[in-house]
Amino acid sequence: MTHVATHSVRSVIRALGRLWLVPVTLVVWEIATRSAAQPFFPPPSAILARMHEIWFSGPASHLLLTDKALDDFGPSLARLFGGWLAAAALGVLIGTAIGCSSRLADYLDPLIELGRAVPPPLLVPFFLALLKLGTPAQLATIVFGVIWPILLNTIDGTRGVDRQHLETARIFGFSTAQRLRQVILPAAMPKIFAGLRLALSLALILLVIAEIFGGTGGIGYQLLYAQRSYLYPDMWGCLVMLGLLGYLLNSAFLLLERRVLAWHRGARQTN
Amino acid sequence: SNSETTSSSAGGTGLEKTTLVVGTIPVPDSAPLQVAIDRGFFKDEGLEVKPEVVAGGAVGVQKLLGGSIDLTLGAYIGTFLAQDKGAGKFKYVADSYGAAPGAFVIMVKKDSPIKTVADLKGKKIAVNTFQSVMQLTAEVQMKVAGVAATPDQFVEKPFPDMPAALENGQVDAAAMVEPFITVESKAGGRIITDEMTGPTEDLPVAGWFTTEDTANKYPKTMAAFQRALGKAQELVANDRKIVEETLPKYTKIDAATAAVISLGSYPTSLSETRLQRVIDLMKEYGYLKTDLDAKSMILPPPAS
Amino acid sequence: MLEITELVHSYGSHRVLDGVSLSVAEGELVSVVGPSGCGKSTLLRSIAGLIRPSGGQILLGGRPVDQIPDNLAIVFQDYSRSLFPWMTAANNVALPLRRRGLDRRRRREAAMAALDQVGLADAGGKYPWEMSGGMQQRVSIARALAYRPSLLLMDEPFGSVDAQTREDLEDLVLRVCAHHGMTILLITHDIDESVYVGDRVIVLTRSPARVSADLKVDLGASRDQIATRQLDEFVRLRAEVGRLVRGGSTTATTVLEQH
Amino acid sequence: MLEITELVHSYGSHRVLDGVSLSVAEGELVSVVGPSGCGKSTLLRSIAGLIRPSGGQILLGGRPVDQIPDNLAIVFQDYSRSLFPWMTAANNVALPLRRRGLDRRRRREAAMAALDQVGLADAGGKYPWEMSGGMQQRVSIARALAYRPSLLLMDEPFGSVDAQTREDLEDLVLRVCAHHGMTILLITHDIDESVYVGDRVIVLTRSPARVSADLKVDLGASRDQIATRQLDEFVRLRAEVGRLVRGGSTTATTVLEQH
Amino acid sequence: MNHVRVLRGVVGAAGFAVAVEAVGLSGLVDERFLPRMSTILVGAAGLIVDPEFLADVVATLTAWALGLLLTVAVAVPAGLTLGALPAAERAVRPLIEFLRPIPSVAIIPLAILLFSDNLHLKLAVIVYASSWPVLINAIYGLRDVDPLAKETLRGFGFGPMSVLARVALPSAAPFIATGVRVASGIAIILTVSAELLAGGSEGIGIFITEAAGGNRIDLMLAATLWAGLFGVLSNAVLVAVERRLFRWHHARSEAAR
Ligand SMILES: Nc1ncnc2c1ncn2[C@@H]1O[C@H](COP(=O)(O)OP(=O)(O)OP(=O)(O)O)[C@@H](O)[C@H]1O
Ligand SMILES: Nc1ncnc2c1ncn2[C@@H]1O[C@H](COP(=O)(O)OP(=O)(O)OP(=O)(O)O)[C@@H](O)[C@H]1O
Ligand SMILES: [Mg+2]
Ligand SMILES: [Mg+2]
Repeated sequence: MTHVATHSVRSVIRALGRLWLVPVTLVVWEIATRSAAQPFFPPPSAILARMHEIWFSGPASHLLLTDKALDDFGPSLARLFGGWLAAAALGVLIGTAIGCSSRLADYLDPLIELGRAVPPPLLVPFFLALLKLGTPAQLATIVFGVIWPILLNTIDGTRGVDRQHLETARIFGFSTAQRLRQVILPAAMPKIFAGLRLALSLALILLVIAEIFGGTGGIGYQLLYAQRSYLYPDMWGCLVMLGLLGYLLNSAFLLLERRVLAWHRGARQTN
Repeated sequence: SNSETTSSSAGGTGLEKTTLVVGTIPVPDSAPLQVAIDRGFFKDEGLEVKPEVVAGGAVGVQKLLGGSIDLTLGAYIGTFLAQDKGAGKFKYVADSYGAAPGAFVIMVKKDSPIKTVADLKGKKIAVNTFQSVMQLTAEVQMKVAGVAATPDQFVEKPFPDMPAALENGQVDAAAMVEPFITVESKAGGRIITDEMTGPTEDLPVAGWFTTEDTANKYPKTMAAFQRALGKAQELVANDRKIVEETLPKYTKIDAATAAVISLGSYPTSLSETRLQRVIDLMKEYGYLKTDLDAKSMILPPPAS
Repeated sequence: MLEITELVHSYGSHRVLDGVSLSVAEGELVSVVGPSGCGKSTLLRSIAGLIRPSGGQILLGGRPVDQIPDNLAIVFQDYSRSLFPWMTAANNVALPLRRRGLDRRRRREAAMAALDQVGLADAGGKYPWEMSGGMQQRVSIARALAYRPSLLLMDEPFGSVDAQTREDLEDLVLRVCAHHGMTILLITHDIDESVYVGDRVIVLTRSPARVSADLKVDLGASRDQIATRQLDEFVRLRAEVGRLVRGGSTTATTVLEQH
Repeated sequence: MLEITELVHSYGSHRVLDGVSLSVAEGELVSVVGPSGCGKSTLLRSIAGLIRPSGGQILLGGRPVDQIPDNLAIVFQDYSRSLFPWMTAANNVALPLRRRGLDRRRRREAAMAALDQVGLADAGGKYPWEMSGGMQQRVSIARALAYRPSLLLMDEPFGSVDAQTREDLEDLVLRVCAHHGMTILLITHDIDESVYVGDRVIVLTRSPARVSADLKVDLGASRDQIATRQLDEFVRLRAEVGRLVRGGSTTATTVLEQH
Repeated sequence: MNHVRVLRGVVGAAGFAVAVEAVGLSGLVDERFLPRMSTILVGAAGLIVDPEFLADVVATLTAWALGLLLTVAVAVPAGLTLGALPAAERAVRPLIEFLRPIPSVAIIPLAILLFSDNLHLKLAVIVYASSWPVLINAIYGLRDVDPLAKETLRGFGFGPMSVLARVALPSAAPFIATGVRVASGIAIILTVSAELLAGGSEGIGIFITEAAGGNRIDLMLAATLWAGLFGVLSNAVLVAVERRLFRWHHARSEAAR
């Protein structure tokens, strides 16, 4: 028991050691904003106080979250994950297909390049026009916005599979499914993960855009409302909240990555 | 500021600054500016005016504060809000656009069950910007009809998206301006009410403003701007044809549409009492916390 | 079983195979020797259908090879790049067995048995990058053997193991070949080995490669590391192959023995 | 020059080197043989400072190895991965010469000369992936030789080349070693080779590795592929090393010769 | 070979256009909200001869190109540093992960306050948003470098900087280049977004704002289509550069297909 305790104490200390830059940044930020004394750049203490008021002054039974927090984050996060997962599935699927068939790549390349140069906010109205309801249109916006890094990295990853691995698979007569599942995807996985990680925080951004342009709730809506009302601490509160969410999502993602890519870390380590 | 500041040498007019970057919005509100440019009114005053599109009043405020523009078109409500929240101190230099019948309306789609303003209770209403003149006047009309508006029944939507939002049921009603009123009417949309009737009749909507600092620093330049724009405002106020001709030059509204749309009014002077009406309404509806003084936010026109 | 006629291959303008003809009968083990860079691996890749030769014909079981033949296994020269680093050794060996319709448990058993045969009974749970070069090479041999192909192509399969293990592996291959009736083409640089394991030894010339000799090895079916290597015939053949590899001309006997 | 005492290394809980002690004098060429997977490459990496051993001491020129020593070159066992695919063979060889302060032209000349020595005079413009296994291996040998290190570590450097080339390379290494006074540690699986090139042969035991024998090779300084291999001493040593690698005990003579 | 690829690309794009046109003809979507493909194409063709639009295009492309250059200049060294020093990467990771999800709609208003020059503003938001893919791909690319290749050079006594420059960078370069291509798409989006959200005097985004004010959805889409076409073109250029620079990379993996 004590052993476990010391162990966890040690890991907490190690985690804190990794976060040293956070307090430093906060202090610098506080000093800078206080000395600038601009209403647009409130000091972090004011922002945090405002965030506490809006989201974190709820009952302990709700983990201190206020009803507003539950309203703001619940549906937003659901949309975020929905969009991200759909983009991941589509991006990996299409990316693998394109990576494996240069002919398909030739046909689709211009469309992909065209698509990813189109600002998603411009497309929101058309998704709305096409998909009517709010949520599917928001999902479509997120998927459309975040799929590109996944797609391009998947294409790159599947194209870069060591030729001898593919030859080995062909020699032993792997079926297409096996080849994909056992060879191409694992080999491309490190690159796909880079894409997924990029897409995750991009999904937060797109969520905000989708909420701003299409919906009536969530953090994006809060952000816009605060902007329109010149409520700068509120607006910054939304930004900080987005940053925190991004950090948490990314940390969770890295845990997943550590598991899935354990072999890769082993194979690529140097002493 | 990125506009060049020249000393009194320029043209011998004694202006502190001969180039002004002015934020505009490609809507009928800013027609007088374009007219003044086209007819050389600014040039006559020794001024060069460079119009720059801003995406909305809030952006105008930020660009003023950031120093990338010298003046901007902006709705009174937004500016008052910004000053109230301490974003900065602003001064209106000239009036531009005011309410007129048929120019600001609430619409529903063809087969909507909503018939009267009272039916809007609890319904989703699209406004182009939160806390804007469109929202305030909608709230006023609802109150007149005896129903209370709640903040969360308003949805922010750019005007061009409103017809689609009405069509596919994202919103039940939309507070619209031209040319979208015409577009929606053609598709069978119905006008529930004019937003600018009763307490809001003839309400000032938008004007040209700058920061207090700029106004104090370049008094002669501002006066020159006021004189030039005043001439254009005078022309436009009396002849709708001029607006119809000008619109296609700086917006993508074509001549045919320009000929049929309902325009607001182009007031020829900044009136303290008129602006005070806006402030009072905003206070009544909880938009403002502090007492704003209309007088202090007006740069008096030059003694001619 | 395998019939190659006038095979020609060029990489760009660089001709590598210059009319190679040879044939391998069912169940035969044929060693191929030749100078470094002469085109042995290229020949093997052509047989496996991994590259499309520029000219000539390869018939396998009477049918031209235009795609990857069924029931084929290869031990690549560059073994370290042919193992999947995301799988343990056991899984690397077990994976191809899916095609044999074995269930999970049987695949695992077969993989462990094959690893045991190459002396890696304990290393089944290791990842390739946790193994020494020789161990990786043996995993890839185990993978090929466990698969029980009808045609086995091996490209310098024993280059990275010690002398003792090498002999054990040679005998293992001979046993498996005999027992399961596999046909084997084995590329090697070890002249003794080419004679010891081969039913025939094919010698390729310096690049661009042609067949310079095709020697029958008359050492009987069962071989023994000590006894066989002491036979006069073995010594004679070894010397003969050695001379041929060094670019000498064939003697009268070997010319007679060529088909 | 190189003094290793009681070197111990474990990967995780898996002990690989179990107290290896050996010393190499300046200008000496020491062959290391041992079963596959016993820890030879691990030993070599420790000497090169690429891994930090778990215990024991390595002194190089009297100083402990705690980082990568100067004036060192390595020929890795996995040569194909140690060549840079974005460079031609010539550039691969020339790259380390930057450390020698040579200008571009001189680097290129030295690289071409080294490639010529390993029989790749024509292949300087080829990329590694355009070369056969044996050619890649020779490029990495050329790279190490061109660098003229004072300590050269070679991990099975001749495993992928044909018999003739192998002999040529052995003689090349002997020549270069003698001419430039390099100290060389050469890991090999070829017992004949270990005796032929070595001033001493060190035999390691099965994993975890210890030194089971340290044999002095008394064949004189100049060796000849045909004459030397026919010497009685050569034949005796070869048999001795062979027996040791196969796990036999040392004979009285070798025990005497151990320090 | 090359014109086969172009031909196929044209076929793919044409197929898409035909499909969208068919959807438009079927009456599935209201033409008021999503104009027919043919209308958009005609509009797009008309824009080529519109000198005002051409000036907008020049402004947008200038900002985009400068922004992408700056992004590469900033993010590649940063990515290499973080990739090479895992401890540094761990330390700044909270900051990076905190900053990455901040959307452009929030950044742009702040940038307006900080930059009085429109071009500087655009460059700032472009660099902010497009650096991430380059940075992340650089970090992941460096992790994927074969340790034996690094050890080879270390063995010859090269220091960490040399190993980084001569081994890690070249072998991660193709993946970093993919990051640059992702970034180039994001940069176009951000240029247009900055113009949409912050305004200005010239730019495709300004054109779109104006078209929106006049309810010219067809022109909005036509301009958007042009933005997309520039995306296609810039990508083609980048791919051509990659093919030249990373021939070794493609030759090694492509032969098997
Ligand atoms: N992908 C390629 N592109 C261009 N040339 C190649 C390619 N692969 C091999 N070559 C050339 O073809 C020739 C034969 O190569 P191959 O690998 O078949 O030789 P090998 O007989 O297997 O040699 P080794 O015994 O050294 O492995 C070599 O000269 C090599 O340079
Ligand atoms: N990175 C690693 N992680 C874990 N174990 C390893 C690692 N590298 C090597 N080993 C283990 O260490 C032992 C010795 O490996 P090493 O590569 O030193 O052997 P070797 O003598 O060079 O063998 P070979 O002759 O086959 O190349 C092996 O059992 C191997 O499984
Ligand atoms: Mg070969
Ligand atoms: Mg080894």
